[in-house]
Amino acid sequence: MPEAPAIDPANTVWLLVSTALVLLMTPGLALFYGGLNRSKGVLNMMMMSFSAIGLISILWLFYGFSMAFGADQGGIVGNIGDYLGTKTFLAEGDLWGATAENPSGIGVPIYVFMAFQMVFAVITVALISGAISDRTKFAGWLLFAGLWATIVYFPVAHWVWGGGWIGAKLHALDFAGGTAVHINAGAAALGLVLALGKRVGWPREAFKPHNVPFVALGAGLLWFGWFGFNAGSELTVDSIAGLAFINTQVATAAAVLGWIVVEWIRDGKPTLVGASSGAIAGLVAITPACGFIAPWASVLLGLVAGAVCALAISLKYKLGYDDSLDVVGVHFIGGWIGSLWLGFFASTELNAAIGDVVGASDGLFYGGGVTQLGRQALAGLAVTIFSGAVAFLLGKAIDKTIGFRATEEAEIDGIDVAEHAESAYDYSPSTGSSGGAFAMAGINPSSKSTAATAPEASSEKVAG
Amino acid sequence: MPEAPAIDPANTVWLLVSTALVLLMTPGLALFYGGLNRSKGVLNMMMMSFSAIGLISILWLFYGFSMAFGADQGGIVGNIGDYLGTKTFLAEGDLWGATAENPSGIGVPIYVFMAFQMVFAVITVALISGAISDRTKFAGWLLFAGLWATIVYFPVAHWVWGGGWIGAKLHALDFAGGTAVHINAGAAALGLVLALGKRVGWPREAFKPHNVPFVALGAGLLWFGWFGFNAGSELTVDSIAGLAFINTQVATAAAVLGWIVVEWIRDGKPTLVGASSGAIAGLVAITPACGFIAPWASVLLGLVAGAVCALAISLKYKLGYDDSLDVVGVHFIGGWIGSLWLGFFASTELNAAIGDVVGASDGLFYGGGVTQLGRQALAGLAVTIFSGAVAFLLGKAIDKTIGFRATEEAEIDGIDVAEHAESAYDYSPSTGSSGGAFAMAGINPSSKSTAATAPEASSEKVAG
Amino acid sequence: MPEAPAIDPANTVWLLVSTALVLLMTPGLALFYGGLNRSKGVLNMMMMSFSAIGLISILWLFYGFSMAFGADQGGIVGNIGDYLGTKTFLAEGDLWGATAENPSGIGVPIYVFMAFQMVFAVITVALISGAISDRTKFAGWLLFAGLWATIVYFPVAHWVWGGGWIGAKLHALDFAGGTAVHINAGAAALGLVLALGKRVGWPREAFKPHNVPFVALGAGLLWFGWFGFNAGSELTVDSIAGLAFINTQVATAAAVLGWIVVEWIRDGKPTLVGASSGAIAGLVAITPACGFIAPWASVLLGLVAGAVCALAISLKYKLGYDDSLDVVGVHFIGGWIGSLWLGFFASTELNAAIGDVVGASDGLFYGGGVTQLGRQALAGLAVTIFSGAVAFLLGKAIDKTIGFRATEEAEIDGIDVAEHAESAYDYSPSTGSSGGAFAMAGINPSSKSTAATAPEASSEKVAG
Amino acid sequence: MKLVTAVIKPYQLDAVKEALHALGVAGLTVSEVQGYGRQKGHTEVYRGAEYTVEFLPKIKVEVLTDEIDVEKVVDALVTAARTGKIGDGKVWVTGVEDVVRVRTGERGLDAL
Amino acid sequence: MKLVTAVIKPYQLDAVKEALHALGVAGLTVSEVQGYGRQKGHTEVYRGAEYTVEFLPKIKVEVLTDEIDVEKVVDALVTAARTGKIGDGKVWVTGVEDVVRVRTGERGLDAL
Amino acid sequence: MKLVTAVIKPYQLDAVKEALHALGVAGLTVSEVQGYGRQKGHTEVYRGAEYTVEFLPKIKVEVLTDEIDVEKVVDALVTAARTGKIGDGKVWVTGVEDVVRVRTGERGLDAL
Ligand SMILES: Nc1ncnc2c1ncn2[C@@H]1O[C@H](COP(=O)(O)OP(=O)(O)O)[C@@H](O)[C@H]1O
Ligand SMILES: Nc1ncnc2c1ncn2[C@@H]1O[C@H](COP(=O)(O)OP(=O)(O)O)[C@@H](O)[C@H]1O
Ligand SMILES: Nc1ncnc2c1ncn2[C@@H]1O[C@H](COP(=O)(O)OP(=O)(O)O)[C@@H](O)[C@H]1O
Repeated sequence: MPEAPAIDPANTVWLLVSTALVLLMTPGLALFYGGLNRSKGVLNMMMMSFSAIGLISILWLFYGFSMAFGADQGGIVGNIGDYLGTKTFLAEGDLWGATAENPSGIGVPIYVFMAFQMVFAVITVALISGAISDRTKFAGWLLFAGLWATIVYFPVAHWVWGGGWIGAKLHALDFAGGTAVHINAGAAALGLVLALGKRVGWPREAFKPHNVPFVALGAGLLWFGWFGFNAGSELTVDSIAGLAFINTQVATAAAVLGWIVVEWIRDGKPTLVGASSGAIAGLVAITPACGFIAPWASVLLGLVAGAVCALAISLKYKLGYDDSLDVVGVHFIGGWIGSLWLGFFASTELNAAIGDVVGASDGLFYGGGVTQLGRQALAGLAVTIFSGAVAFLLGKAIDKTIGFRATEEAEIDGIDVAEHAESAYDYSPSTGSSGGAFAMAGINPSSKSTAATAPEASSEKVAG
Repeated sequence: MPEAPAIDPANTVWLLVSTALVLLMTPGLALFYGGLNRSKGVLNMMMMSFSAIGLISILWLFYGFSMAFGADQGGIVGNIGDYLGTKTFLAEGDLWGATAENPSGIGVPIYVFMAFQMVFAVITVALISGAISDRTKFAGWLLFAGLWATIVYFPVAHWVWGGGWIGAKLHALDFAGGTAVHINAGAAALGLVLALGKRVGWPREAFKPHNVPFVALGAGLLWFGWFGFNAGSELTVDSIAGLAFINTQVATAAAVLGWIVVEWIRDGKPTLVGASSGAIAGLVAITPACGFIAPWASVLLGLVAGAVCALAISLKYKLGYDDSLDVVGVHFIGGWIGSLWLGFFASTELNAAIGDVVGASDGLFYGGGVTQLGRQALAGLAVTIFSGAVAFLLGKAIDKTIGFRATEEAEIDGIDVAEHAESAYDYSPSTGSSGGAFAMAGINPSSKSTAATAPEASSEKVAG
Repeated sequence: MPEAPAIDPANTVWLLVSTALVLLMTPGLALFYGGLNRSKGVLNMMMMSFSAIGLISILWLFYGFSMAFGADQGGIVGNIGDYLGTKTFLAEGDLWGATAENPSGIGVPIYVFMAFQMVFAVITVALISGAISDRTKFAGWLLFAGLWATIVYFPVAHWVWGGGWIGAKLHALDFAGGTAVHINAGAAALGLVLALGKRVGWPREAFKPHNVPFVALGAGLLWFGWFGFNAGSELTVDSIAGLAFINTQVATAAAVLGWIVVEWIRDGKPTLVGASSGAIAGLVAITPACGFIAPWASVLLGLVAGAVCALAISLKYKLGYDDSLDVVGVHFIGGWIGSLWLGFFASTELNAAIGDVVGASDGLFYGGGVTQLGRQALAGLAVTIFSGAVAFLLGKAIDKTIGFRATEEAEIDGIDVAEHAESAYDYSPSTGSSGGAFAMAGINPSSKSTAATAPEASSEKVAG
Repeated sequence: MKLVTAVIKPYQLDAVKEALHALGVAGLTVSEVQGYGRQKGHTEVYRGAEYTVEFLPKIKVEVLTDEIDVEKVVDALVTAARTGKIGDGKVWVTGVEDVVRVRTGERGLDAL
Repeated sequence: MKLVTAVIKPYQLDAVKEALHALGVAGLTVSEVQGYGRQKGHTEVYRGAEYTVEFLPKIKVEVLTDEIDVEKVVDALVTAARTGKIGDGKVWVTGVEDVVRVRTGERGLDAL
Repeated sequence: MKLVTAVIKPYQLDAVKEALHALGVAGLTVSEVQGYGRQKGHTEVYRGAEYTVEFLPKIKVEVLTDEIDVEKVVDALVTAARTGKIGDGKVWVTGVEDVVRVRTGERGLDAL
């Protein structure tokens, strides 16, 4: 162990790359969600993701990281003064995990670790948006995103990874975010949907994907980025990072098969939406488990998660909540499956950190009894209730105040035009040569902007 | 050399990243192929790639890796018991290439190397699918994929890289997969097309790309991922990895130019499909050669590969095989060009491993005579015949048993609906607000799924 | 310091990855620009980017790198003989920055550094193309691209980073390309637009994006790749790379917010095109500054850049130049903002290299007075004038000789068909089954290619 | 025989189809059109420039029908398509001289 | 003059165009429509929920023609569009009072 | 009442709409069609194979109008749509027996 603090270049490179990979997941998610949505709401869908990147990154820098990873305050939250965004951390010893005995920590600059965790916060918030497509005001979403991140995500990240009660006292396992990210976002999605209600026409009408290749490409980008999410969460370059990586791959592959097999049996045909959804279900389920179980157990987990989530997405029709793009069916259920899986298949033989670092036990099938299973369930339950309840209350409160639910008219005409004055596509051959926006001849366009001569249509001349 | 086995963190990071990059290539390929296809078969096209990721990853984990990289059995195949998927490899010494004298091998955990090679197997299988678009049953494809991988790819990977006869005895060179991947997949594509026959209407009708931006984006993602494929294949971080990287870039750039120049001269106009196809041709051709030749020779190779492949895709009209998306014209021909190029331009001065590790000779232009050219040709020929023949026989056998070729009706109506009960796009403004699926008012949708209240259209009420 | 030259594996991995990331930016840009364009010119738009990858990579290998990074010739250009593309650099000591005292330099093979800088040259050229969409002949673009790169980019890169007058004598700061890339490309865009003139119908008609999800996805890919661009520009794995990384993230996030807030206030609605454009504006502005300022100052910079660029894009209507996709409003203005920002917020406390390596001063707010501000302005001005003037002259000269501007007819019918004989989309259900290209029955297709039996439509039979 | 053509709001297609089906109308043909009329279009913003999109998406429904049923068809169409808000569209009737069923060659009423 | 309108299966457009061309018909206008009739639609599945897509893609062909040629045009259309399977579509004829060629202002038969 | 149908070049739609508006025409319906006629299509290349795309994008404009105004409408349309180059399109007039405004149920001229 070095006396002077020293950067570990390989760990640092790995985290830099992983951070970039996780950042890419949110545009990937935007595409996945956008493609699943109707064409008249695709932009609003994507905008919820893009705005989450914008807003949550800033909150994280200024106080979120402190709340999650500052010195523990009674197991509940980190000390908000520790890493305030107004400070800078560029001294030689500003390495993550540095202590007196281990002045280099994991050898990664604080800013790199902060950026890595930042993109986790971003995508967790973005995940929620898939449940409420086609029916919300954008201002309401922004407010919700900021508040939910502050009240729920930042503390929960502390509970699970920052020295809070779930990790440090309950000793529940969560390698890369089954509880902190997927159960958390899934429960929030459910709470928010219950607060905001169904879309006009649901479930009578068909709300089918408008662009399935986007769905598949989005799933592909998510898969790619998820390697950073999962294998990056080991934070160091070692054999467990390799284990997390290969487990992510094989569980996801198995979940693709699990989902399409269910479709084949139930519906007679396997679909590409199913294969893509299966991939996400597998990625979700392996997330908490990827560094703690064996590859063969990951394959099994993937098969189960793919198959169960393929069935779970029908729950909404039974129970009557309009979770548009199945955030509950995939992330909530998938997160639970992966988290409980650890109660059966986690093994200190595979990863000594299970016992040494987290203080957790072997799973049931490795002779650890049901202890760990109980811990996993308790952790999941606590986050489910807390996140779901806060999301529900925030949803109601925002709707009562600044307004959250869009009008029925906006839903019918399309939320993109209503909230963003944009439409996604224009394939018309006449566009820009007279048609499309059908701006009138002879009139110099101008906008309401300060630039007095920008385009403006001559609505008053012709629409009368 | 360290006494105790130790991970090399930089090599490990590089292989982790490279693996993620290569994984991304398959969704990239799905997009490339999907965009080139007609709109009514794009989902089936992409589904063949996505299912390959699902299926082949699992087979690779359980026995494929052993067949390719287990201890050599007579030059033909690896010992299947060596790395069975039920085992775990997390001991300190479980590093790839570890031997008694060199207990660290290349310093990369076995799981990382296994994952890297896994994504090679995946994409090789996926490549084949481009040849048979719009005409196959999905079940037939899945069976073909699993069998061809097992009978052909796993052994051929062993022949070339796993200690088998092509690498170890014939001393043929293949840096990243000219013979093992591209000639192999291209020959299989040809065999399979001959077994399954032409599409209805081919070549009388136009089968043009339905979404050229997808083609270009797919090519972009492939190019990006290919750096992992090629420079990652060096397996260690050294100057040869850098050479492989820059060669990949400049050969591909040159091939873009080579292809569009041919188009310009022949057709009067250069196209974006041409530029994208040229990029793939260049990437294919440089694959076997990237670590063995000089950058200027790579530029030349790219120009030649781009130009020749641009001409070679017309072969199918002359010879009458309906290779839908030109897998033969690009991968087979491009792979051959790159592989033979080594017989001219490989040089032990550039990369000592040519002689030291593979036991190969300098190319003709570096004073090595025609020896190496002969070896390259022999290796390519063996793989061409083996892979092509097996693919043909599998194609015929599957068609005779569970059925492989779709009905003419399915082809005309579109293979997406016929095989996957999905259609790719719905840009209708009325979707989900009454039109689109035109579900009838007043009826609670329900599915055949166990969830009794999921959507269902009221076909019996209105279709009568 | 090692006596023998030795590769630094972590630095090398980081630069390899960064190079791949930056390469991906150009296809990402193609998508971003392509989506913003009308559908009848999307392919031409993307083709300008793809051809830039092809052409500039080759020029860079053969002489561009030498011109930029060869031994300084009077502050103006590098010695062209130093790294000619016909040489090879694979000796042990062929590491970038190697000197007698420091035989390892930064520990990165020359080819890796050369490839990293290659993709910078590529994207700088590609950036320009967004200004002249829908109106140029492809041959004219190719010629312009090659000449502008040779006359402007290669020398300017030398001025800024290669030991030339801007970096070494003026001591102006540019971490990753504010002056060298964005001001440079933006000024060229302006010059070229002035040379080529407006599109038919501009500004009377609406030229709106044809595919906004492409715009957002393109922005997402650019964001992802930009981490390589910015954090990779540190060239070594250290805490400044981490600083550059997190600054890139938070400035971009803030710029998303800045841009949409302006839209919200001015137009009443925030848009996804705005969020995407804001991201690009933030990425541009933080580029020169990312390794030199504190994260909180980056947030501020992002807000300002997002807001100002959102306003600046209306300039073209006031001043009457048809910069189609706002290269000037975003890259030129954004580059200037970021570059001047250094005059206020750069601090040697944060990054000692500011003083030690570049010889620059602290910014105004860090007690350095206005010295650095003046240097930044001078550097920007010089590049603006040089690049703008050369671009204008090249535009005029090419138009006069081989022709650069397309005919009005080509503009109205669509530049894709006119210049590339391609159209981007075919969603027709009848495609390939009779409709689409409506090839006639009973006729064997054939092309003008040497392959006598390739497809050809029976135009003479039916069009008479 | 008559051809009844209706230009309606997309959201009403469902109700229209059901109403026609209830009448026993065996077939119809629909297409996507853009309408311009009293109903105002919406405003779109692109990079600070505002554009009024004056054409609104509409659905055109065409029904070939028996002379005797025309009134019933028109009434059913109008009732089902009505929301009472501006932009509900038009229905018009034109005369048809002959109809042929392609499959069988049947003509006139038998072809419907 | 007459307007002959045909709603046919997309795959038959080729044959139809050729048949009309053989007749000497100088021009035609086609568009994409969706048809509903005796022919059943297909079923699509989205995440476990089944939807019947009842509207089928069809092509509408419109040909302006001389009164004298109407029968020939209709016959050619019907023959070329026929597959004999349900859903082959309809052809109908309506009267046209005047036709103008935009380019020249020619009217009536000269405008065709 | 009459229905005036025009098939025109996409680029001319603007001028046509303005001309009709100037005449006081209150509404119209447009759709995208593909035309085949004297005007040559263009050639596309896909991987070395050349295809003639014979159908050209056109815009179809439909205007319901008063009998009395027909000539004015036709003339305005023809003049505004004319570029003088081949492919400018056709305008034709058909009789309409009845028109209904869906919103109000008004019939005939009041429905326009
Ligand atoms: N004279 C006309 N000719 C053809 N179509 C018309 C005409 N007037 C209106 N339409 C169509 O009817 C639609 C509705 O007309 P509009 O004037 O907006 O409302 P309303 O029918 O309720 O008065 C328009 O969008 C257009 O498609
Ligand atoms: N009454 C009708 N009015 C308008 N179009 C019709 C009518 N009936 C059928 N069609 C059109 O004709 C197509 C074929 O009709 P269908 O009943 O399916 O088969 P067939 O014509 O062989 O009896 C339909 O898809 C629809 O587009
Ligand atoms: N007989 C016809 N029936 C229906 N549409 C026609 C007919 N002839 C031409 N058209 C339409 O008019 C358009 C222009 O016709 P074309 O012959 O190319 O030029 P022009 O009208 O200038 O002589 C065609 O693209 C087609 O849409």
